[in-house]
Amino acid sequence: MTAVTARPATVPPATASRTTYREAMREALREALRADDRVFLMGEDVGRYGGCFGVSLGLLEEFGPERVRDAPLSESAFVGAGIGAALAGMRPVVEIMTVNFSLLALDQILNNAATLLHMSGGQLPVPLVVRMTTGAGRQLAAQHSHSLEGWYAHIPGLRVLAPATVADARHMLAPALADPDPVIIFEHGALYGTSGDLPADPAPAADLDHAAVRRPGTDVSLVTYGGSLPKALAAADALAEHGVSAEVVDLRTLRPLDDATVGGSVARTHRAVVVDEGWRTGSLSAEISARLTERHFYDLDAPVERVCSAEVPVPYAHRLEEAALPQVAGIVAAARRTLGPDVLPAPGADGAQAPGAGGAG
Amino acid sequence: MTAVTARPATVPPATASRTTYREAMREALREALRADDRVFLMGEDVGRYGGCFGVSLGLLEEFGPERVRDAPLSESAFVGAGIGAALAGMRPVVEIMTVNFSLLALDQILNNAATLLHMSGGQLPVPLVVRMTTGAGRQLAAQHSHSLEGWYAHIPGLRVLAPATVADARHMLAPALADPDPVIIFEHGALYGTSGDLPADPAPAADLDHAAVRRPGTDVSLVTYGGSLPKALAAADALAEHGVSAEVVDLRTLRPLDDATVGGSVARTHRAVVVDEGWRTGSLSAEISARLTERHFYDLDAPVERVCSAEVPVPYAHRLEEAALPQVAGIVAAARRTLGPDVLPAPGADGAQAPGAGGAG
Amino acid sequence: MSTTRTPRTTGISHTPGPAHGARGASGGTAPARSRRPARDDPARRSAAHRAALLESMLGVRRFEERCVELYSAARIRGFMHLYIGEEAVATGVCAALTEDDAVVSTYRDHGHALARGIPAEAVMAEMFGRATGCSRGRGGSMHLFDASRRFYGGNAIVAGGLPLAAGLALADRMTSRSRVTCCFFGDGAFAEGEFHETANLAALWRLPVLFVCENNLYAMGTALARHQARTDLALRAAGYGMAAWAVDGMDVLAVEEAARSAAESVRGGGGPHFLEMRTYRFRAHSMYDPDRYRDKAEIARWKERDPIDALAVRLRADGTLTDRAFAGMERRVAGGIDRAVAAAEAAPEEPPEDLLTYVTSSGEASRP
Amino acid sequence: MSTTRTPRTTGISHTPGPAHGARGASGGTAPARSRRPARDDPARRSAAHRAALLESMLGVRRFEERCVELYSAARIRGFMHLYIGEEAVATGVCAALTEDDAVVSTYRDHGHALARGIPAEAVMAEMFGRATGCSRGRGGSMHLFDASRRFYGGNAIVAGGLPLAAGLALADRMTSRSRVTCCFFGDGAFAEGEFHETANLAALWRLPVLFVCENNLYAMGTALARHQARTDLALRAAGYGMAAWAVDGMDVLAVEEAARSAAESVRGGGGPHFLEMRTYRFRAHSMYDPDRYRDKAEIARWKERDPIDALAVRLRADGTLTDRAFAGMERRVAGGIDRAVAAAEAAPEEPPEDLLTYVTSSGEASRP
Ligand SMILES: Cc1ncc(C[n+]2csc(CCOP(=O)(O)OP(=O)(O)O)c2C)c(N)n1
Ligand SMILES: Cc1ncc(C[n+]2csc(CCOP(=O)(O)OP(=O)(O)O)c2C)c(N)n1
Ligand SMILES: [Mg+2]
Ligand SMILES: [Mg+2]
Repeated sequence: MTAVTARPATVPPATASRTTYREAMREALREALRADDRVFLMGEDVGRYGGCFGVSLGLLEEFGPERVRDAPLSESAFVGAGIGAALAGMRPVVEIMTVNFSLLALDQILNNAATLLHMSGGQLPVPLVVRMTTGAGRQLAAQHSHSLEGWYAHIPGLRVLAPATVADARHMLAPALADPDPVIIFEHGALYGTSGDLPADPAPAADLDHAAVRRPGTDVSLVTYGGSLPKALAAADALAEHGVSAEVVDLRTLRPLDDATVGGSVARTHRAVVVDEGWRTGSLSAEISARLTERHFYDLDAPVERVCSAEVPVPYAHRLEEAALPQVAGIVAAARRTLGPDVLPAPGADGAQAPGAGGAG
Repeated sequence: MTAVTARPATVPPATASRTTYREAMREALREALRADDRVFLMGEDVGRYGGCFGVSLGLLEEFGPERVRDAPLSESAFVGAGIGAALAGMRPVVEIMTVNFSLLALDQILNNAATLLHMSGGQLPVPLVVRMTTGAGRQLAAQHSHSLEGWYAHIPGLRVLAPATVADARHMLAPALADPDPVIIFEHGALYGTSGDLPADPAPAADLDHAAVRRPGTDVSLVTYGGSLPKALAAADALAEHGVSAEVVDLRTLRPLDDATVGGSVARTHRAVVVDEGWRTGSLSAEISARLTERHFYDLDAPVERVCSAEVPVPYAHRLEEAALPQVAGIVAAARRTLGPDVLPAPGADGAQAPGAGGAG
Repeated sequence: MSTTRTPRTTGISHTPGPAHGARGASGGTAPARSRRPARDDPARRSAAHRAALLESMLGVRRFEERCVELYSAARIRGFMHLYIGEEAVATGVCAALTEDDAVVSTYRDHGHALARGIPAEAVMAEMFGRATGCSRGRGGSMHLFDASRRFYGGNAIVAGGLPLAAGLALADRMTSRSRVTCCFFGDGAFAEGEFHETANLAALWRLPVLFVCENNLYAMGTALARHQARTDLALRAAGYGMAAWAVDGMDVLAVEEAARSAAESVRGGGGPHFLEMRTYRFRAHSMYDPDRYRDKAEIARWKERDPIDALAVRLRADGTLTDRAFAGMERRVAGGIDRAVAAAEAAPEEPPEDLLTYVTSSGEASRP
Repeated sequence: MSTTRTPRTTGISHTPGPAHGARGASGGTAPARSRRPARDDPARRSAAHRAALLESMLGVRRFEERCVELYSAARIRGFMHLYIGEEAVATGVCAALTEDDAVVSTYRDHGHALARGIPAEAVMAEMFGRATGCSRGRGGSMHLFDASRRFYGGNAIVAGGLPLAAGLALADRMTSRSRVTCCFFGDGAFAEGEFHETANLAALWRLPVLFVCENNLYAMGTALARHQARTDLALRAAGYGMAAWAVDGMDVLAVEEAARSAAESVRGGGGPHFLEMRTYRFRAHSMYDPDRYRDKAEIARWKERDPIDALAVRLRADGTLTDRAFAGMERRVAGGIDRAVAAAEAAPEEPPEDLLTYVTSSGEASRP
C-alpha cells in the first residue's frame, strides 16, 4: 500500500573520532535519512544552500530534492505541512532556520503539533521533529539573538531537547525520531564550531530522559543547558582555582525536566546557580529555581541564584552584547554568593559585570 | 500640519455606580476615543459585530468606521499596522480577539513593538495598546483556552496589565494610552460578566506600577492576578472560616512586577501561594516563586506553593476542564500546606483535586 | 517558469434574487458551466444517489436543530457553530471523496463530520463531552476527529488546518499514493497569511490538495467586501497557478459534480484545485452571536434557496421523491438522532483522574 | 465589489542576455512601457540630476566595498548583506520620494539608508557599533534607523516591515496627510503570509503604500521558481486590486520614472501601488554565504548590466559625463567614506552601564 518502509540503519562502523557539533548533527541527519525512508528534511535553504549554518551540506546531493526539501519563506505553512506529513505516516525533520523565525510557526506548534493528540482523544500522535538554531553571542542584534527555549518548554505535549555536546548532537536525533510525539531540538549557534570526541560504535542511543552531570563537585551545583554549558564548565574551572568544587549539571532535555538529577545534585551541594541565556524574568531558570525551592527547601543553604540575560533586546555593539549575556565572571560571582561572603575573595573580574546581567538584584 | 489634536476629556461626571467589567472596559474605550483624536480601535469584529465579547458594542455608531475599524482575519498585519500607526503619531488600541490568536501576531509584538525603541537607539517609541481576552473556564477546549500572560511578561520593552476588577477595567486604559511604550492588556473572559462598584468622579487614574492588596491578612499571602483573583478571594473566605487569615495580593501589572508589594506581604505572612491559570511549568508563577525565594529566603517559613493549570491542552468536557484549572479547593489546600500539617483539618473537598491541578508534586 | 492556467468560474451570482430561487425550484439541471462535460454515470446520477444526498443533508440539518435545543438545555456547552444552510457543500464534496482520501475541517465541523460518515452517536456524544465521543469528549463541537475515517478535525484557529492539509498531501505525494486531501475553510480564512503560504506551497509542489473554500459571505460579522480587497476568491486562488472555479454551493448536485471533477484531477496528478463554494449560513455565526450585522431580507432571500428544499423540489418534480419517501427520511433521521442523544445522555464522561492521558503517547501521565 | 485594474508589466525579461546589456549600453531611453507617458520635466531629466543619481549609486557601491574590507578586518561584525548590483533600485526610488514620505527597509538596508540621505558617517559608525551610529550602535548593519528622515529601519525578519508600512500609511490616511510610505522587501518575502495580509489590508483600505519588491531572483540560496508557484510577482500583486507592474531594476532612470509615477498616484489617493524591481545581487547573500547555488555565468551575465556602468556609459554617450567628472565623483565618494571610517574608528561605544537604556522610554533602567 505504501512506498514507505523502515530499513535498518546501514551506517558503516566508526571508530572514536574528533568531530564538530555541526558535523555530528549532519551525521545524525544522514543516518536518519539512510535508516528510514519516511524521514525527510524540510526547511528554508536546507538543500541547495546546505543549511543556513551549513549543517545539511551535502545531504541534497546524497538524498535528492524530495527528501532534502527546500521550502519557501513560509514558516507557518512548512511547519504545519510537517505536522500533516507526520500525521500521514512520515517522519519529517523540519528545520526552522532560527528560533527568531519560529514565532511565525508557533501557532502551528502549540495549537496543532502539541495539541492534536489530546484534542483527538488519543487518535492523532504527531511524530515530528523540529530543529532550530537558538541563542546570541555573535553580534546578530535584537531580532536574531533570541533564546526562547523556555517558551517551548512551557507547552504540554512537546519534548524539548538542547544538545550541548558533540555526542548529544550526534545521538539525540534518532531517539527524537523514534518518539511518537513532537520533539523540538534547539541547537545553539555558538556550538556548531565546537569539537569533541565521539565514542566508537556501536554508540548507545542517547537517553532523552536524563540530565547529565558533566563535572562532579561538592560545593555548589551549576545547572545549565545548551550554549551556556561551556560557560558553566569554564566557571567551574575558575572556581576550582579558588578551591570551590562546582558540580555542573547539563539539563539536556528541557521538557520534561529531570528533577531527580538536578535535585540529587542540589541535595548533595546544598547550593545552586541556574545559568540560562533567556531573559531573566519568566525564563526557564525561574522554573528550575521554583522547583528546587519546592522540593529542596530544607536542603538549600542559600537561595537559588540565577545568571540570565539582561532584560534588553540584545544589542549589536560588542561590549553591550557581552554585557547582556551570561558570562563566566557572572557565574563565578553568583556561585560565590551562594557560598557566603567569606569563602572566596571577591575576584577582580567581578566588577566588570553589567547591571542586570548576572546579579540577583 | 495634522488633523490630529488632543482634546480634553469631556466625559460627564458620574456618580458611584454598579457596573460590569465589560461595561467598564467599554466606558474606558469610549472615554479614550472622546478624549483624543489620535486614538482608534482596530481589530476583528470590533465594529459591526460589537466585539467578539460585546465590549465595543455601540462604539462604531458613536465614532464611525474609521476610528472603530473592523480588520480582516490578519492578526499579523493589523497588529503590525497598529505598530506603524503608533510610530506615525497615532494612539491605536488594537484588539486581538483572544490570546489564542495572538500567536499569529507574536513576531510583530516581540520583534517590532517591544524592540524598535531599543534597536533604533531610542528614536522610535511605540505608543501602542493591545487588548486581548485570555483564559479558560467556559468549555472552549484546547485551542481557545490559553493563558499565555507569562510569555508576554517575559518580553523586555512591554508593559503587561491584567485588570481583575471593574475599577481596573475602567481606569487602566487611560494610563496605558499615556504610556509612550507598548502595553498589553489581558482581559480574562470569565470576568466580563462580573460586577462591581465604580467610585464617583473624579476617578483617580489607575496606577500601573503597583500591585494591590485586595484583602489584608496575616497568615499566608495568596498572590494572583486576572481571572484567578475571584478564586483567591473565595479561598481566603474559606480559609477564614477555618481561622486562617489570608492576604490576597492582586499583581495588576505583570511586567514590570511590583516586587515591593508582593515581598512586603510575604515578609509579614512568611508564607505564599501563587495562583496562576497558566500551565505550571514555566508560568509566571515560577518567576514569582523564584523572586520570592531570592529576596525572602530567610523570611519564608515554608516553600512557596503554586496553584496552576494542569499540564494538558484544556479539555472540553466539563469535569475535565474543571480538574485542569486552578480551583478554590486547590488554593485552600496549598495554603494549608504552607501552614504545616496541624493548622487545619484536611478539608473533604481537597480529595477532589485532579492530579497536577494544584499539588506541588 | 510556471504554467499559466485560466480560472474557471460558473458566473454564479452570490446575491440570489427570486430568479435564483426560481432556477432551483424549476428543477434546472447542472450548474451553468461545469469544468468537464457531465459524465454519464448512472450510479452517481441515479435517483437513489440523489435521495441519499437529500437524506444526508437532512441528517445534518436535523442534527444541528436538535443541538440548538440541547444547547439551550445546557447539555452542550462551549462554542457551537452551525452549518445550517451550507449542508450542500459538505454533502456534495464528501460524496465525491473515497475512503482513502483525507478531510481537514474547521470549527464549523458538524456537517463535514457527518457527511464524512462519522456516526451521529459519536458526534453527539462528543458534543456532550462524553468518553464515547469521537474525540473522547476532549474536543467538543469544534474538535471532531476520526482517524479511522481520515477526518483530521475540527480546527478552531481560522486557517490553521490549511498547512496540515498540505502536509497530508505531501506525504501522499512523496509515497506516490493516489489520494486527495480535502480541506474546508471559510472566506475569512482567505485573509490569513496561512492561506497564502499554503496555496503557494501546494501549487509549487503540486500537492494533491482539494481546497474547498466555503464562501458564506461573512467572517463572523464582517462581510466579504469588508475583509477582502478583491472578492472573486476563485480568481485570486487561480493566481497561484492552480485550477480554481466558483460553484453554486446551494446546489448539492453542482457541488458534487465540481468536487468529483476536481478530485479526479487532483488524484490524477493535476496538482491542487480550488473550489469556491458560494453559500450562506442561515443562522448566526455561533450561539453567542446576536446576528446584528446582517439584513433580515438578505437572510430571507437566501433561505429561499435552501439546499434541502431545492433538491427535494427537484426530486419531486422528477417524480423520484414522494411525500411518503420524504417522511420516511425524516423518520429515519429523527430516529438516529434520538438514539444518538439517548446514548450520549447515558454515556460516561472520562474521569478526572484520566485528565493527563493523551498529553503524550506513552499514556502515562505526562511528566512536565 | 472592488474595482478591477489591469496589471501593467514592462515585459522586461529577467534573464538578461547580451541584447539586454547592449540595450543599456546603447543608451536606450525610458523603459519599454511606463505607466504614464514620460513627462517633460527638465529639472528631473537634467544632466545634473542624472549625474547625481550616478554619484549616489557610486556612493553606495564604494561604501559597501569598503565594508567588505572592514568586515575582513573584523571592524564590522554580525550579519552583513550587500546591496551591490541593486543600487539602481534604492537610488531611483528614493529620488522619487519627498522628505515627508516614509521608508521601511530590510536587513539589506545600506543602499536604502544612504539613498534616503542618512549620512555615510552615521551608517558607518553604526556598522562599527559606535554611539555615534544612526542607531547608537545597538542596531548594526541590519538595523539602520533615522527617525528624522522617516527611515523606519532595517528589519531582519523577512516581511516583518510590511505591516509596519501599512500602519504608517494608515496614520497618514486617517489624518488626511498626503504622504507615501515606501516599503522595500525581497522576492522571498512575497512567500510570507505577512505579505499577503498586508497587501490585502492596503488594497482594502486604499492605504498610501508604495510596495517596492526587489526581485533579485533569489531568497538566500533558493531561486525564485523554487519558492514561488507563479513567478510573475507584479501580476500576482495586481490580484489584490492594486496597480502593479514590473520595472527594469538595473536602469536607475526607469526605476525613478516608475517610482515617481507610482508615488504621485499613491499621493493622489490612488491607493497602494506595487513595483516589481527586476534586479540581481552581484555578491553572495551575506558574508557567510559561499554562494554555491548560482551559476557563475549567470552572475557574469548580470554584471554586464551593472547599473552604475550602464548609466555612466549612457551619460558618456550623451556627452554629459567626462572622465574627469567621473574621477571627481570617485574622489568625493572615496573621501566621504574615508572620513566616515575615520570618524567611526574614533567614536566611542556606548558604555555597558547604559545597557538598559532605551528598553523603555522612561530612560531609567527598565524594571522587569
Ligand atoms: C486566527 C483566528 N482569528 C480569529 C478567530 C475568531 N473567529 C472564529 S470564526 C471567525 C470567522 C471566520 O470566518 P470564515 O473563515 O468565513 O468562516 P465561517 O465562520 O464563515 O464559516 C473568527 C474571526 C479564530 N478562531 N482564529
Ligand atoms: C521570517 C524569516 N525567515 C527566514 C529568515 C532568514 N533569511 C534572511 S534573508 C532570507 C532571504 C530573503 O530573500 P528575499 O526576500 O528575496 O530578499 P533578498 O535577501 O534577496 O534581498 C532568509 C531566508 C529571516 N530573516 N526571517
Ligand atoms: Mg465565512
Ligand atoms: Mg531576493
